[in-house]
Amino acid sequence: MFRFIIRRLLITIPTILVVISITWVLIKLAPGNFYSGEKRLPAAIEKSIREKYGLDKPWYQQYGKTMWNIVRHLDFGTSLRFEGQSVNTIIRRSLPVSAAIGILAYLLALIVGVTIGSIAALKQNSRWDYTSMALAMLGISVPNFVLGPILVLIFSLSLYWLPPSRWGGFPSRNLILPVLTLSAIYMAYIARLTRAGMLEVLRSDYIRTARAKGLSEKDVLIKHALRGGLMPVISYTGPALAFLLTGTVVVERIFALPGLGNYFIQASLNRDEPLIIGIVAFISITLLFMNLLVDIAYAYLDPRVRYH
Amino acid sequence: MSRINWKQLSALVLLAAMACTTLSCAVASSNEVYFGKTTPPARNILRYVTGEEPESLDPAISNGQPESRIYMALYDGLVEYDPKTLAPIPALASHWRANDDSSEFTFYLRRDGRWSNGAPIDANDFVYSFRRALSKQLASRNAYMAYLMKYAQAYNEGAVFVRDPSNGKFLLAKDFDEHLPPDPLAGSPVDAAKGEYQTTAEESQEPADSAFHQAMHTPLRLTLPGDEKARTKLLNADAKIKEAVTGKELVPVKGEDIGVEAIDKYTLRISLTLPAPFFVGMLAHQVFRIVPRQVVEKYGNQWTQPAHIVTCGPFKVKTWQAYHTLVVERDPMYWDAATVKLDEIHFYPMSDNPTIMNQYKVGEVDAVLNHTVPNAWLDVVRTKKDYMDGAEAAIEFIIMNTTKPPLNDVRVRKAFNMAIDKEAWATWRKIVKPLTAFTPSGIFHEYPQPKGDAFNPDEARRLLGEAGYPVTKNSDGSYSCPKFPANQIEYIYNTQESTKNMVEWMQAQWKQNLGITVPLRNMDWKTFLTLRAKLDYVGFARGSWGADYMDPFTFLSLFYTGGENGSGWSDPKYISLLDEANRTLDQKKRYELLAQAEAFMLQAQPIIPIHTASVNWVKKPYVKGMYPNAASLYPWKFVYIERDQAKWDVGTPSLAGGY
Amino acid sequence: MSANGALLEVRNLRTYFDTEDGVVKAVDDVSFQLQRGETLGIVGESGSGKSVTNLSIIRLVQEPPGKIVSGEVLFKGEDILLLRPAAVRRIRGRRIAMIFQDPMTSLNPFMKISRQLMEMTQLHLGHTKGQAYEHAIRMLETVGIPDARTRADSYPHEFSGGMRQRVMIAMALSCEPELLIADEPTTALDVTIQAQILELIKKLKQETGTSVILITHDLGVVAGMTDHVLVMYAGKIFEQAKTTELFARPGNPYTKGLLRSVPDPTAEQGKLYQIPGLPPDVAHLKPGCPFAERCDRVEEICRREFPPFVELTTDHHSLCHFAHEVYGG
Amino acid sequence: MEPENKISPEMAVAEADVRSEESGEVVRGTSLWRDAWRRLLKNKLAVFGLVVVAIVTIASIIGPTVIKSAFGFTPDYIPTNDVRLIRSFPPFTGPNGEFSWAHPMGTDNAGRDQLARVLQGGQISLFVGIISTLVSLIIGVSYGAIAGYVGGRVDNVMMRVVDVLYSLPYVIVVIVLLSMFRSQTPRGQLTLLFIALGSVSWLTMARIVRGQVLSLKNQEFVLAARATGVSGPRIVFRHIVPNTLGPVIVYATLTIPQIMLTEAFLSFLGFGVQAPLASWGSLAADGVQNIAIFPWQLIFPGVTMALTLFSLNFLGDGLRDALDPQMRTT
Amino acid sequence: MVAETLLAIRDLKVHFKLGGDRVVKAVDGVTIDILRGETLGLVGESGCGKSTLGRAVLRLTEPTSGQVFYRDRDLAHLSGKQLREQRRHLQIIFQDPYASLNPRMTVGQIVGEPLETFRLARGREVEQRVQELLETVGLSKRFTKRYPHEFSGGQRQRIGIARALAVDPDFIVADEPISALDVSIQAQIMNLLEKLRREKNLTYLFISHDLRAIRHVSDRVAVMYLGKLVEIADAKTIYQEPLMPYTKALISAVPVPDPRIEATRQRIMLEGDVPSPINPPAGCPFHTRCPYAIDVCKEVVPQLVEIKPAHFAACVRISPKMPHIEDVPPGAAPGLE
Repeated sequence: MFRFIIRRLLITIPTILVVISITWVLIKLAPGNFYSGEKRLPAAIEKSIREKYGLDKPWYQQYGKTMWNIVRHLDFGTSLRFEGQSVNTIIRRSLPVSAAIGILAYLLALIVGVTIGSIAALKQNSRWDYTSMALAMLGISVPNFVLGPILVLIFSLSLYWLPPSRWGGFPSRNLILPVLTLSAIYMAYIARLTRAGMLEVLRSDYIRTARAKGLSEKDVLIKHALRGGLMPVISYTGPALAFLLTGTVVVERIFALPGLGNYFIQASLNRDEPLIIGIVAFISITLLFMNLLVDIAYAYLDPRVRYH
Repeated sequence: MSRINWKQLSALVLLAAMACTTLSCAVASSNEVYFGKTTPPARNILRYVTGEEPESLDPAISNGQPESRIYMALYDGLVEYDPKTLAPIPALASHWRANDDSSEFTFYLRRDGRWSNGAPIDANDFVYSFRRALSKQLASRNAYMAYLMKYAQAYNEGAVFVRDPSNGKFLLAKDFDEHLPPDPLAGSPVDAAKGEYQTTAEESQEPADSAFHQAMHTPLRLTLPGDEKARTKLLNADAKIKEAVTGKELVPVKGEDIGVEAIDKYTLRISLTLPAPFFVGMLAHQVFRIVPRQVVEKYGNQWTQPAHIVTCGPFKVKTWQAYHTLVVERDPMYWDAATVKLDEIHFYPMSDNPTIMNQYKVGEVDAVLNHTVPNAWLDVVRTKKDYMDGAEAAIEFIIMNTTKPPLNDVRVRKAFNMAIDKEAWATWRKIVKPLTAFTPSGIFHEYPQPKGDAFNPDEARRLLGEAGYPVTKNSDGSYSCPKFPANQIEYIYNTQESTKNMVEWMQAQWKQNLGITVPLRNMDWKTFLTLRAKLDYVGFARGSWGADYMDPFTFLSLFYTGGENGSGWSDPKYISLLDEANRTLDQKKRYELLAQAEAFMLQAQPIIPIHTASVNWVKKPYVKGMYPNAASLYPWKFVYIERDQAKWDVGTPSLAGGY
Repeated sequence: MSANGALLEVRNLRTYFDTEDGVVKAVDDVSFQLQRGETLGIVGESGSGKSVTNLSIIRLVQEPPGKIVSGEVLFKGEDILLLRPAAVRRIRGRRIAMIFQDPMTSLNPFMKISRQLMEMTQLHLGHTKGQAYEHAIRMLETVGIPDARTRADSYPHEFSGGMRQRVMIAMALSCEPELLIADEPTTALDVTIQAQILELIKKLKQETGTSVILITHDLGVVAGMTDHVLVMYAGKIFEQAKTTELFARPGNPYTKGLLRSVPDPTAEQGKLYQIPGLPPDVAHLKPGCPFAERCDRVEEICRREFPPFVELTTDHHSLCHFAHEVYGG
Repeated sequence: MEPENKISPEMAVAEADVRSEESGEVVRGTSLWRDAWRRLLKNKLAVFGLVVVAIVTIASIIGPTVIKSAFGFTPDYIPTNDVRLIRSFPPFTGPNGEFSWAHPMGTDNAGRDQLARVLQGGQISLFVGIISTLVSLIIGVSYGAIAGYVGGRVDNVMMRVVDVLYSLPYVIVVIVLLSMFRSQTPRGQLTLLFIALGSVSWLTMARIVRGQVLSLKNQEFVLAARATGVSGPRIVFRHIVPNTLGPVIVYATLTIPQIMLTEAFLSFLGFGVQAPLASWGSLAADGVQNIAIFPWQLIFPGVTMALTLFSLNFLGDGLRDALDPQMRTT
Repeated sequence: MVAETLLAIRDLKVHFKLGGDRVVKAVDGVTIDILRGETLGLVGESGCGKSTLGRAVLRLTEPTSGQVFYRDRDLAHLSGKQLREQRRHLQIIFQDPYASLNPRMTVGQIVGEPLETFRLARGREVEQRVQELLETVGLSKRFTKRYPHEFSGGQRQRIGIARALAVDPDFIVADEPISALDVSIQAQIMNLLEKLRREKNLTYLFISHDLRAIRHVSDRVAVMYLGKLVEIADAKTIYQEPLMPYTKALISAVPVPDPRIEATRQRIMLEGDVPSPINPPAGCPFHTRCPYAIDVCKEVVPQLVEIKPAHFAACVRISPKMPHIEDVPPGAAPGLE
């Protein structure tokens, strides 16, 4: 297990460097600069700016410097758009926001999704099953940029119960709507995955054994079926959580949250090279790390995998 | 297998839809005087939405509007904008004098100016800040705003003087350039200008006539590019200069050469290259606001971090949470602290208009930035008493690529211009004024704005025919122009809801009046800017511009280029007309010359004017001291929360009268 | 207690499955009884209804699509089919225990062996954790798991197939049930392991006096293990007899064919007898004898009329129009 | 002797079946597809989905033409000659607030008929969804199948590539793609959009297929194919890939909504379909802006889109069940 | 009668690398000749490597070392293309009638594919040939358009056989072809295979764990244990007079469908399970369970020795002079002398 983790971590490093390199190339290929504006800058000022940020150097020097700083010092440099703000600081500042929303949304999705999915599986082909699956599909079919504003319309603009947007710290009432909006689709996916996983497990021989033992349906479900039935959800958790943690652009935008996703989309549109690279690197590290974590969790939860 | 009654499902969907309908109708039909809640905040705080996240708190760095509003809270300059008219009003300079032709200004600073750390402000702070803003190392995107100051551009560009080592004399510009406008300061040497200033009693001591001042009044020196490659190229192109430069010494232009001088602690003199009557008006711009030398030098680019920052405006930084809130609080050190009424301002960076409006409606913010009310909401919001609109010093237009067919033919350009019914457009857009010229209507009152071609579809079709693209009328009354290569042109614009409505509208007009469907193409802002700047498009591109300062030249200067304006159009005649206007001291005459230039440009039609924009935002009635002025800039010290409901603003506050 | 003192009496049991193809009569009018201490073999090919019969006895048929349509399952005179679910659960595992075919999948892969065993006694005998653990170890030792104490905390996948089946047996016998239903307990195992497991069941049965229902398709297993045999085909009991009697004088053509089609390693080899054709589609049974299509002594009446359940001796019945002829010939 | 007795016992099976076939007593589907179709029709939800998708598709295709001939306006018709008409009218409302059949879904901000726009949006959305899903299907299935089948180091490298692509900044990829390959025509733009969307959505598909292939490639029928000398590519695409159909279909039906949503998000950023064309996503994104004032601008495209995706999901689930050959064995 | 050797397997090894240093020696040095026209039964318990051996012979699993000679060509070292050519002559039938047929292909496609691969037929010929093949294995020729799921296990197995026969092979590996079938169907398939062998002069390697079936179909039987062959003899001999203790136990464990015999039969009960092939015991692989094991067995790897004419066994405790282990004095290992 330990060797497995080490090996995976070692593979992760070149992967991330490749991601960073491709991102770097993409940014160089994308038209426009962080400083371009409606009125074209005088050539001399443009030149000064390029000199100031080292953009006048040959590409290999720029690339080399970027990579060296990252490899050597884990330093992604300073944002171009936000003068004097280091990328590391920006990530450190915005991550908690995205993480709070993301983790809460995922927890909510997990609790509701697993409950709905289990009920649907237990009462397969009943009214319960159809209703919950219809709800789940609704969750998948309604885009979050529609769901969010509808929730805002109902709970903020009509009922004046909850603030319509903005970050209010943790915990606060401001979290409720974005978390609901964000979790809807994950809830739906988890419900479906749980249902499918549970159905498969419920058909398995060992559940029959558990019933033959005389266990009640509740015990059969909780003690015997749930663990196996949740395995698909576990493997889904890795990428889902990574994306949730690192922010979802739409929700952060609708609710004006100072999260990583918001930064990322703005950085992309602003061609803020160090910031883009920093966030991309962070996202890919998180993604790969989460996947590793899920594999470890998988191994922990499934003894059959653990000893391989 | 399925025993579900799928009627239940459809019922579910319908129910959801109906719930939405009812709720939203309930919201829309609310019959209130104001848009949303009008409970004033508990504390004496203004919560204002600034737009995009500020790039930096350093006033020299950013050229954005959101930042400029924040800088107005944090930094003072020599002058401040009048909250209604935007004319310069005294700030750190209590008063000022100009010489006869408005090419040299002397500012008398107030003696009680202080930094937020208590240090006094004096003239040297200005000298330092101006030099810093213009330095190549800072690479400020605003530096061009200060180019009027003598040698400022040369310094900013890293140029060099040419000095004869034998006699120490500098080569002069006039010897090498016949078209050079006359040098106003050199024409009035200091010796001959005794009594240049009418000193008041307070300033009884005549400021010493320094060597620097003398130097400012010597003829303009020749400057050459500091970059060797560029210089060699230039020298090779001009044998005369090359010969003159040979054997001479190249002296880099230094910050000390810029035409700004601290005569004494509280007197500042600024010398310009050209006469510029509007110069004082420009001085309220962020690039002229001052920064604290000690702090900047100590912390480098980290000096704006909340832990280090020292400011000089009515407010100082309290906390700063990026993409969330910048809290500024009243600065007791501020010289005019007595006027400041708010305890704090919370600047919220938000950019999604409906989100902002929602926030406003529920009363979580008190005022929002310009252009926030979505077009479709106007029907509802415009009837409310907290809706602000007014003339704006900004225009919307279409740029055409004049270098590529078919739009390299002026007849075609004119035809497309005449095919748009701008009156109808303005009626639909509700809050804008139709425009046929390149300067906004109703902003520069004495300016004899020329008129461009009016809506004339018949003439448009005739012109197109003349250019070789005959327009034929179909049996159903519509038109078609089969020869026109509509598929090879495009109309590029950046992604924005209101812009999308506009380009669709224009497309419909052209289709209706010319029978030509121009493909639309939207793209992200930076891509759009790049394509337009590189003329990497065929056809039309969106254009818009808001005034940097209150003079028509801020608009006309967009084409004061060698063609790097998105259209590829440039004409020496236009440039010389503008030059001549800027040399002219008489304001009326100057305006006439500017108008001539504008008319000349409109004849060439590199652009299609669309409208003069309008200020368009909302503020709660209890927010007083904010006015819908032409640039949506607010000197925050005049803003306050009025708790007496009787004194609330009911409707747009008047821009006339005092404040 | 039922009148004749049988431990289990099944009367006219019918279990049907509702499938896309129609109603599958998996168990159709099955009756038999099991005496205390006896071993009953149920033989049949796949789809003959032997497993469903036994799942029906402890009401473990998945519902839907399955449904016990009618019948009685008298366990010591009490009809299990009429009990409340909680009461059935008290019988399951406690008084009637089951072992399933595939030991690889019948144990919960996520749970330690010890916990799976402890669950039984904690649930039914009210054991404390400690008691249950000790009991589990004892049971594992009983079924011949070496190093039971150290291996009890392993997970099922760490055990071989034979060991897992031993665990299953240990689990089934934990509460000393009165009836053990072993559903193809050795099919997935190798011969040498099969021999071990069968020997173990025999031994434990002798020690505890538990009655056993042994479901299998292997006539060899039945021959060695059982006192009575039921032969099932297409959801019906085709023949029932004492084991020795059945092998010596089968009274049904199907049984006869089945016996002849198994190669006997001890006998001289010739061409193997084969029952032609395929087992019938239970969802679409034609009138008449379900075996008629494959039967080598089929006559007109077989295709037309459903055969009677003929009593050959008091202990020997056969579902055939010509039972006597087959029995005699 | 009866003629049956002449048949050798080996042939008896065949004979029995032939007999039953001739007597017409055993009715069995002759093809997997027909069988699947039959079972699909038994699934009410799937049929509901199928009907809705069919109705929406047909309406989208012919709707705009019908409206044009009935009322004379097209989805992009802005009545610029009468500014009074350039307003967002509620459903069934005429210019003076009277009842009118002209705009059953009302009009948008520019006075364009919403019904026509929703239908035309349907053309685009369904087209974008289906074509991009196909693109992602083709790339993802081939890639995943090859990685899974070849295995070993190749698999490792190919999966690392997927990891890398997963982490790439999607927005920037699209910006670069769309700016490097420009096209003036709306159709060219649309094609680019398909490529952009498809090329980023195949990753998960590739992973799913790879997983499936890994478990399938040691199945006996694959060994059998190898044993009969079938070449590698043929084994992959003829034997293995068709058997990944179940999960692939389910994921594909989940991909369609995702792609439609991504397209809407791209429109939201300015990379989507070009105005005045619209997709459901862009219509909904526009409508959301005015939800509090002109709710019909969101409700009609939103509900149509949700209903269609809803139905597609049911259809996908139904297809999966219907096409799963194992469902047959009881 | 000296029969011709069709397939000569020489010291064939198949080792699978697991993670780390662990190696599964699934097949560990197997040498045997398969004679033309015979059915060689290969019997052993699960995990003994018999299926791997069958697949390695056809190179469906890559052998680690060793040779497989067919018509003087070493199959184990042929290139991909040459190997595919040879596949014409060597075929396989699988255990699981559900997993061995591609559920997405029709019977016609399944059976016709080898014909097309080897260009043995074209166009309508394929169809015709497929129909012939189906009839050969006792299926209706009308079945060509049907899919595997429409068939029962026995019918599917017939389809599998038809596919193997399509290329007209010399040699077929029958890998547990009857294990998954019902009792009544097993007999049908065994009879069919026997009939085909007679008619088409086929040679079988018949792999099974079912000793009764092996006994019935085989001419010779090879017993495998933990990757090694431990006994080879003709079918009748091996049942009546097994020499190797493992074979004895194996045969005694088979239940006999006769209650009278069962009631009286003495069984040799083996202790425990087959050891894991990952770390097989040193010396004789069977020593851990062998009732006759002595210390020598833990060290010496016994070789297959012709104990009796045409009867090979691998046990150090017996020798041609002392073939019956019961007669060997305790502690003696005559095989070593």
